[in-house]
Amino acid sequence: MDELIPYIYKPHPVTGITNGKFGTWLFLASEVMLFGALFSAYIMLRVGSESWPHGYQELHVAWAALNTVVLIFSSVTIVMAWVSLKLNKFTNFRIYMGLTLLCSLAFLAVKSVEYMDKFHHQHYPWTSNFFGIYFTLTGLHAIHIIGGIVVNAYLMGPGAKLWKTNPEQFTGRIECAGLYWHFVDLVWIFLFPTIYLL
Amino acid sequence: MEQKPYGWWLPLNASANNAGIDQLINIVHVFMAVLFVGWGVYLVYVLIRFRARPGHKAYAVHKHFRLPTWLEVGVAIIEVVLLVFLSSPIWYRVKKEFPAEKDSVLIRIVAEQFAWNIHYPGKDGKFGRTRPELVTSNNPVGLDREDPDGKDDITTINNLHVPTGKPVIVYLSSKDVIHSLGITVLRVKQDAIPGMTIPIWFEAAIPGQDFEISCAQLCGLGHYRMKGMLAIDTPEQYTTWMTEQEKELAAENAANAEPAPADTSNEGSPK
Amino acid sequence: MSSHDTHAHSGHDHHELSWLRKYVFSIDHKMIGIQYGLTSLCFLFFGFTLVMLMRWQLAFPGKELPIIGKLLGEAAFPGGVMAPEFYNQLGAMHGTIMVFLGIVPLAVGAFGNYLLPLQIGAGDMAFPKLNMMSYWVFFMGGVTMLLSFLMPGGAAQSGWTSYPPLSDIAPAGQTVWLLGMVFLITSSLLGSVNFIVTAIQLRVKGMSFFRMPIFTWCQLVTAFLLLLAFPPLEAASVLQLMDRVAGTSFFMPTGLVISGEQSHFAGGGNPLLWQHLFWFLAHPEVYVLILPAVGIVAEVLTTNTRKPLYGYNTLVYSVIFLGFMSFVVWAHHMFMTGMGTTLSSFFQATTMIISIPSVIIVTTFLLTLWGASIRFNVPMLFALAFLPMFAIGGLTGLPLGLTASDIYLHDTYYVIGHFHYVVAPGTLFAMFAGIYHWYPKLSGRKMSEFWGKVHFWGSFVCMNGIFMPMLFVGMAGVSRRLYDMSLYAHAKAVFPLNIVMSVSAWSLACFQIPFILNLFISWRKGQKVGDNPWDCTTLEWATPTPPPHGNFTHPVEVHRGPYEYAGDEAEFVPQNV
Amino acid sequence: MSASAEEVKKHVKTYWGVFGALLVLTAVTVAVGYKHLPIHWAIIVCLVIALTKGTLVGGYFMHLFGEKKIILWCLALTVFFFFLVLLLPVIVVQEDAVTGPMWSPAPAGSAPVEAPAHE
Ligand code: HEA
Ligand code: HEA
Ligand code: CUA
Ligand SMILES: [Cu+2]
Repeated sequence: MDELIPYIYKPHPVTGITNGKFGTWLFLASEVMLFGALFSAYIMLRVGSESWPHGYQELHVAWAALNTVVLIFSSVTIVMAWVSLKLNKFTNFRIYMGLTLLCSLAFLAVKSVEYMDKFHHQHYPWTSNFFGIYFTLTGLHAIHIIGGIVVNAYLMGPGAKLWKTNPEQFTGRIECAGLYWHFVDLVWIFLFPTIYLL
Repeated sequence: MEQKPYGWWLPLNASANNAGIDQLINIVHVFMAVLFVGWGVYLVYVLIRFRARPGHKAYAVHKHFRLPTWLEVGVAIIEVVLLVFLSSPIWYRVKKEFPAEKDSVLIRIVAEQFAWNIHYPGKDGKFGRTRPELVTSNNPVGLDREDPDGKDDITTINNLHVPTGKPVIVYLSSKDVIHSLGITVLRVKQDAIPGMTIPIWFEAAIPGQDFEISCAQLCGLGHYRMKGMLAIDTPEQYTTWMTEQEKELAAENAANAEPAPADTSNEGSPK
Repeated sequence: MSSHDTHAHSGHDHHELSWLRKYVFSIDHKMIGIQYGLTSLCFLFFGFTLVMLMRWQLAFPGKELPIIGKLLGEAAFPGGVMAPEFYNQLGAMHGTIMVFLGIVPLAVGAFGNYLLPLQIGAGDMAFPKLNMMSYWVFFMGGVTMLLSFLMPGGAAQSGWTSYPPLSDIAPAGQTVWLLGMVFLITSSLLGSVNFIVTAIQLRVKGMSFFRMPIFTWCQLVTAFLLLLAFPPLEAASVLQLMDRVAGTSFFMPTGLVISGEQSHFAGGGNPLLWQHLFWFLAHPEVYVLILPAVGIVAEVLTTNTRKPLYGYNTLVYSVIFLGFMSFVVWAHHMFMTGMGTTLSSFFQATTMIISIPSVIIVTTFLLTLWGASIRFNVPMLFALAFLPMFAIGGLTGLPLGLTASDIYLHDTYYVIGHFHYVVAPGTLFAMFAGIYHWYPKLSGRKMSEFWGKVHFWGSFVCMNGIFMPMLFVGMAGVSRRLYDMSLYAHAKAVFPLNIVMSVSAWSLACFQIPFILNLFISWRKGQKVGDNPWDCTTLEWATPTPPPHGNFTHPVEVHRGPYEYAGDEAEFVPQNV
Repeated sequence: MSASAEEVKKHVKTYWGVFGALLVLTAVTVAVGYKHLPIHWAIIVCLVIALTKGTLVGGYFMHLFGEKKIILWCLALTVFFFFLVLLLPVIVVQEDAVTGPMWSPAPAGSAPVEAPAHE
C-alpha cells in the first residue's frame, strides 16, 4: 500500500482511465438523463397543446445564433487549453482558459439581454408554457454555465498551483473540466434548434 | 340487503360484467398461497434439519438441484398464463369493448374537492355544453342551460343511480385535482384526471340502495370524506327516480323563471 | 474531480486530526458511513414516530389524543383531535422520510460507504471529499425536510408521490419539500458516482468482478440505478418548483376550477407528465431499497450457513437483470390513469418478467440453506425472517402487476400492505441483520445476543401484526390515505383490525428500545471479540478492528471467490489467503 | 490523457477543422430555420444537423472516438435510458387517444386563457 487511493493521475491498467475522468463521465451520464427528461417534458407539452408558437416567432434567433457561435468557440479554446498543457506551454494554457472564461461571460451577457428583452415585452415564465419551457430550459442551462465558470476560474487561478507539483494530475483536471464544458455546449447545440428554430 | 355484503375478503360483487376480476384475484391468491406454503414448509424443514449442532457439518459440495429450476420455469409459465389468458382479456373488455352508446345509460361524472358531481343527459340523451366559467355552487358541472341539449339535463351531487340490466358508460373527469372513482361493489376504479375525460363502462346486476363510491386518490384534506352514494335500481325504480328528478328540475326552472337568468353568468365570469 | 492532497500518502503515518476533521468533516469513508448510519437511524425513528401518531387517528378516529395532542398545538390538533390536513402531512412526510432519509441513506450511505471499499480491498472511496460533500448535502436535505413542518400551512401533504395539480396548489410546505428533494437527489448522485468509480477502479489485485461479494455487486447495481433514475425526478422537481414559484403551468391543464374559482394558471400542462417522471425514478428507487438488503442477506446467510452460496453467478446475473428491468416497469403504478391496452400490456408483461429474477434470488437463498450448518444468531434470525417477509411482499406484487386485478386493488390498503412487507419486515430486517453482523467490526464488541433476540421476536410478531391485516383491509376495498375510514360501510367489517395494527405498531416501538440501548451500551460494555468473530471470508474481516485510516495495515491480495466455506482442509478460507 | 505530445499536436488541426464545420452547420440551421419549412421537415433537418454537431463535439472535443471501452459502455447504457425517457411523450399521446377533452366542447384556444399575473 504505497498510496491510499490509486489511479488519481495514472490511468488504471485495465480500464485505461483515471478515477477523475471516469467520475466526470458518470456525472455527465446523469446530466444526460436530466436533460433527457426535460426535453421529454418539452416534447410532451408541445404535442399536447393546441397553440404552440414557433420559436422564431417569439424569440430572437440572431442572439441565440450568436451565443451558439460563442459557445462553440469556447469549446475549442478549452480543448486548446488542454492541448497547451499537453505540450507543456503553460502561458498558452492561461490564454486559452482566459478566452474560454470570456466567452462564457459573453454568453451570459447575451442571455441576460435576451431575458430583459422578454420581460420588457411582458413575456414571463407564467405567460404560457412556451415561455415557461423557454425560461426553465435556458435558465437551467445558464446555471450550468455559471457552474462551469466557477470551476474554470478556479482552475485558472488558485487551482493552477497544482501544475507545479503534479502536472499530470492538473492536466487531468483540465481534461475533466473540458468534458463538462463540452457537454454544456452540447446541450446548447440541441436547445438552440428545439427552442428557437422549431 | 339480506346477505352480508362486506367482510374481510372481496365484498359482494354487484356487477354483471366484472366477475372475472374476482376470479383472477382468487386464482392469483391460490397460486401465491401454494408457492408460499410450499417454500414455507421447505424453509421450516431445512431450518430444523440443518441447524448447527455438535457433530453436524455443512456439506462441502453443492448438490445441483433440478427441481427448483423447473419450479422457476413453472412460475414463469403460470405468470404468462395469468397474464395472457386471464388478465389481458378482462382488461381488454373493460377498456376496449364498450357497449354501443345508444343501448347504454350515459352519465358524466365530474369530480371536485370533495364531491362527485353526477350529470345525466336527460330525456334527449345528449349532454349539454359545459363551460368552466359557468361553474357556481348551484351549477357545479358548469352546465349551460341555454344550450338546447342542456335544458333537460339532470345533475346530482354524490348521488349516483344506475339501473340493472343495462350497461352504463361513465365519462369521467375532474375540475381541480386528480381523484379516483372507486366503486367497490362494481369492481370499478378509474382515476379522474383534470384536463381530460376518460370513458369507462360497467353493468350492474344486483339491486341495492346504499352502496358507496369512494375516492381512491389522495386529493386533499377532504379525501377521506369524498364519499358518494350509489343506488343500483331495478329498471322500474330507476324510471321512477328519473321522473322525480325531472319533476324537480321543472319546478326549479319555474321558480327561476322570474329572476333574470343573466344572474348566473355574471357570477361565474372570470375574476 | 475531487482531490485529496495531504491525506493521500498518510496510509501509515498517523498524524492526529482535529476533532472536527475526524468526527464531523471527516473524509474517511468509515466515519462518513457511521455518520450516515446514525443520521438515517434517527430519521427512521422520526418517520416511525410520525406514523405512530397516524395510527392513533386510524384506530380511534376523532378521539382526542391525550397529552400529545395538546402538546402539538391547535393548528395540528384542534381540540386535541388530529386535523385531516395534519394527517396528510404525517402521511406524506412518513413516506418521504422513510424512503429518502431513512432506508436509502442507511442501505447505501451507511452500509455501502462503510463496507464497499473494505470488501474490495480499497483504502478509501475514490473521491473522499466528494463523499463528505454527499453526506452534508444529504444532511441539508434532511434538515430542509424537517423545517418544512414549520412552514405556514405545515409540511408537504400531497403524499410522497406529490401528484400535481394537488401539489401545485398545496401550501408552502410543498416548495420546501421540493427543495429538500433537490438536495437529496444531488447527494445521491454524488454518492453513486463515487460508488461506481470505486467499485470498478479500486479493486485490489486479484479481486475480479466475479470474486466480488454479492453485497458489493448489489451496491454497484444500486449505484447505477441512482445515477440514471434520479435525474428525471430532479427534472420533475425543477418543473414543479417552477409551477409553484414562477407560476408556469407544466402540470396544470386548461380550464381548472379550484374551489369554485377559475384557476389563474395559464394552463396547457399535463398532470400525467409528473407521474411518468416520478415513477421513472420511483420504481428503480424501490429496487434501490431492496438490492442492498439482498446483498446484506446474502452475506449474513452464507456466513451463518457455513457453506458456499448456492448459484453465485446466477445471483449476480439476476441482480443485474433486475436492475436493468426496473427501468421499464414504471407505468405499472399508473394503470388506472386511463392507459390504453397496448401500453398496459407492455408494462404488465415487463412487471411479470421482473418478478422472475426476484424469484430466482429468493430461491438461491433458500437452496443455500440445504445442507448447511445453520447458526441461529441474531443477524441470522433477521436474515432468515427476511425471506418469508420479502416473499409475502413480493407475491402480493403479482396481483398488483396484473392490470385486471389492479383495477380493484389499486390505491387500496392492499398496496400499503404489499410494499410495507418488502420495505419494513423485508429491507428493515435486513438492515437490522447488517447492524448486528458488522457491529463487531466497528466496535470490537458484539451486541447482546439476548436483547437482540428480544428485539427480533418482538419485531417479527409486531411487523406481521401491522401489515398482515392491511392486506385484508385492502381486500375489503378500503382506500389508502384515509383520515377516517369508519365513514364507509365497506370498511365496517375490517375496521377493528385497525386497533390490532395500531397496538402492534406501538408495541413495535417498545421492542425497539432494547435495540437502541443495545446499540449504545454494547459499544463500551459488549462482549469483546477478535477481528473476525463470525469466521467470515470476505476482506472487511481481514482488517484490524476498527479499521484504521487506510483500512489495511498490510497489502492484501485476493486469491479466491468470496464464499469458500466447508472446505476439506479448513472450515473457511478467507479471500486473501 | 494517454495521448503523447506528438499525437496531440496532430489533433490541433482537427480541432480547428471541427470548429469550422460547426460554424458552417450552425449557419445552415439558422438558414433553414428562416425558411419556415413545414414543421416535420424542419424537425428532421434541425435534428439531423444538431445530431451531426453533437457527434462532432462528442467525438472530437470529448475524444469519444477511440475512447476507452468502459466509458463507451456506460454511455451506451445511458443513451438507452435516455431514449426511454424521451419516449414518454409518445406514450402519453397514445394514451390520450382513448380520452377526450375535459369541457365539452373544449374551451376555445386551450392554451393561454386570460391569466392575471402571478404574484
Ligand atoms: C422494496 C420495495 C419494493 C419491491 C421489491 C417491490 C416489488 C414488486 N412490486 Fe411493488 N411497490 C413498492 C415497493 C416495492 N415493490 C412501493 C413502495 C409501492 C407503492 C408506491 C405508492 O403508490 O406509494 C409499490 C407498488 C406496486 C405496484 C402498484 C400498485 C398500485 O398502486 O396499484 C405494483 C404493480 O404492479 C407493484 C408490483 C411489484 C412487483 C411485481 C414486484 C416484484 O419485484 C416482486 C417479485 C417477488 C416475488 C414474486 C417473490 C418471490 C418469492 C417466492 C417465490 C416465494 C418464496 C417463499 C418463501 C420464502 C416462503 N408494486
Ligand atoms: C422505506 C419505507 C417505509 C418504511 C420502512 C415504513 C415503515 C412503516 N410504515 Fe409506512 N409508508 C411508506 C414507507 C415506509 N413505511 C410509504 C412510502 C407510505 C405511503 C405514503 C403516502 O401515502 O404517500 C407509507 C404509508 C404508511 C401507512 C398508510 C398511511 C395511509 O395510507 O394513510 C401506514 C399506516 O399504518 C404506515 C405504517 C408504517 C409502520 C407502522 C411502519 C413500521 O414498520 C416502522 C418501523 C420503524 C422502525 C422499527 C424504526 C427503526 C429505527 C430504529 C429503531 C432506530 C433507533 C436508533 C436510533 C435512534 C439510534 N406507513
Ligand atoms: Cu378525491 Cu380523493
Ligand atoms: Cu413499481
